[in-house]
Amino acid sequence: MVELKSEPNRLTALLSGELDHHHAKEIRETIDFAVRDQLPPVVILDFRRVTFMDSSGIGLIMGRSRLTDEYGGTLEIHNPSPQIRKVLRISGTDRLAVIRNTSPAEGKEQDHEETE
Amino acid sequence: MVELKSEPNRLTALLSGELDHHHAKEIRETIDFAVRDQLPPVVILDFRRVTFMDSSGIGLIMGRSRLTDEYGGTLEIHNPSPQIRKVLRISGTDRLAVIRNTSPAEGKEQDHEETE
Amino acid sequence: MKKLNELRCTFPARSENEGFARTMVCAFAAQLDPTVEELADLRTAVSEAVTNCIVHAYRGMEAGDVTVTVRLLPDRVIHIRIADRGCGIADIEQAMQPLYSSAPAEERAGLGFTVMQGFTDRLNVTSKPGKGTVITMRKKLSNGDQG
Amino acid sequence: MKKLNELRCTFPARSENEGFARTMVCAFAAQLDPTVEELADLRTAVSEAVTNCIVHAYRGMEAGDVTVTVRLLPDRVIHIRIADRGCGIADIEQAMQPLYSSAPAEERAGLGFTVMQGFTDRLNVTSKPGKGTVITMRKKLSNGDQG
Ligand SMILES: Nc1ncnc2c1ncn2[C@@H]1O[C@H](COP(=O)(O)OP(=O)(O)O)[C@@H](O)[C@H]1O
Ligand SMILES: Nc1ncnc2c1ncn2[C@@H]1O[C@H](COP(=O)(O)OP(=O)(O)O)[C@@H](O)[C@H]1O
Repeated sequence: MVELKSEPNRLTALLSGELDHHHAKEIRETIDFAVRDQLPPVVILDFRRVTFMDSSGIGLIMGRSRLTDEYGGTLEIHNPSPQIRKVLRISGTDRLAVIRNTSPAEGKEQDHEETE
Repeated sequence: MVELKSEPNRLTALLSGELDHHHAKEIRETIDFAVRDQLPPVVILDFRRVTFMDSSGIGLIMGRSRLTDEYGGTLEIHNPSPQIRKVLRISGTDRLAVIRNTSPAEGKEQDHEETE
Repeated sequence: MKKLNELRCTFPARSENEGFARTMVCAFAAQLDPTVEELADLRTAVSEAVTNCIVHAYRGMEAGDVTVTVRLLPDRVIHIRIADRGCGIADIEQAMQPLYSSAPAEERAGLGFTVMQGFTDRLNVTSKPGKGTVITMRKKLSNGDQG
Repeated sequence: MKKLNELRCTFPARSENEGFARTMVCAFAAQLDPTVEELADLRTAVSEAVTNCIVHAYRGMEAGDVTVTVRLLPDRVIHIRIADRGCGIADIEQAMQPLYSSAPAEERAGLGFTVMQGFTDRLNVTSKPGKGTVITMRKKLSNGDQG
């Protein structure tokens, strides 16, 4: 459900599967442990392998946004699918964090910021 | 659900999707029209694209077997999946027709007969 | 003790619902992480039982409902009940005979019960003419890799 | 007139069933050949409503059931009803406010109703404190290519 990758200055959480209420808790706990341990300047939630998300995922994003705010870090959302983008848009969460597309060349950053 | 291919001496019915009671009727009608028209010496039911089959498919096979018997033709069953093989075996239909694997090189005949 | 997980579900006896019924039971049973073959077995057995409700139960009358109940019992046992309120089966022994079908003209092979028996561990058929038929099937899943 | 196709279905309010409930509704609605986006919309709206029954309805009591009814109405309209027999909602207006949640400590975003509204054409919430809550949603599908 979540793989973590630590690099200098950033922590990437590669999420996968269906991000609903049933799965959110475990993901949250895994990410928060690492974030509190490393206080990385940038925390990336990479959604490229998330096949479904509902507002439980918004809760997850809002919570991580509060967490990085605490110590002056930044939260980024990478590679949400069209379904996830729609949930972000309808709930207004697309204004909470930077959204980037870094896929399809798995992992290679294209760095074109969203202005949706 | 079914594509027909006529070659000298044989008619191949390439079935696809889920072969259940709901879909059997249309498949049956399409095949029978062509068989009665051409009376091909060999009729091949190719299952390579069939993702599911229950005993409605056995009914289809038995019916086509009777039809080819009528005019002295032969029925062959090509490329059943493991699930379909199990249905054939449990219902004893594997003795009704020649079963062959001609896949994976789509269409290229390997001609190794089953002795299961 | 934790309440067992149970799905109860009702839909009209129409052939469009055959595929849906299979998918639904498999989606629910997927919680137990069955193997690909076990899932295919369940899918096939459910298809036979539901198809019988659609093909035979309401013959000559207005189509009624099919009720499917799936219970996930302890020790990885799946219990499935498929019921209709149709015409019932007068002679169950005859009906269960391989190759017996009351509808051979529609190319029913008469092998539905044979397949249900072959793909599950236990099959029970109860029926009351004029009242309906209840099929129950049990299948124990292997322990899998995840322990 | 042909009877409409309707699925009625009941399962315990447990988080393991969230994924199943989504899959089931989509498998049934698939009969109408919805677009990928329409199917994703339904999946998301159903997920929100079912999750609410699981997260909120039976708080502080033994978990009861969730009942999901899906009707395929004429003109490609899908009607979904999701009901529980839980605590009910005292102030529906407040509950429907974006960002309002009675469980912020569990990281509920308070956006479930907002998403349901955004992903369907019509949302209705009826509730009786101590009796339970009934959510109905309607969505009309586009005509698709198959006519
Ligand atoms: N739900 C049912 N209601 C009424 N009759 C049934 C039902 N299920 C089975 N039967 C009877 O039992 C017979 C044998 O069933 P089955 O082995 O599934 O073969 P088939 O469906 O191919 O006829 C059927 O032909 C039918 O007469
Ligand atoms: N089925 C329900 N039973 C009881 N209360 C509910 C139910 N659904 C929603 N609520 C109440 O409405 C509030 C808002 O719901 P929602 O917008 O889905 O946000 P969230 O689930 O994130 O809290 C919930 O926090 C809860 O208090």
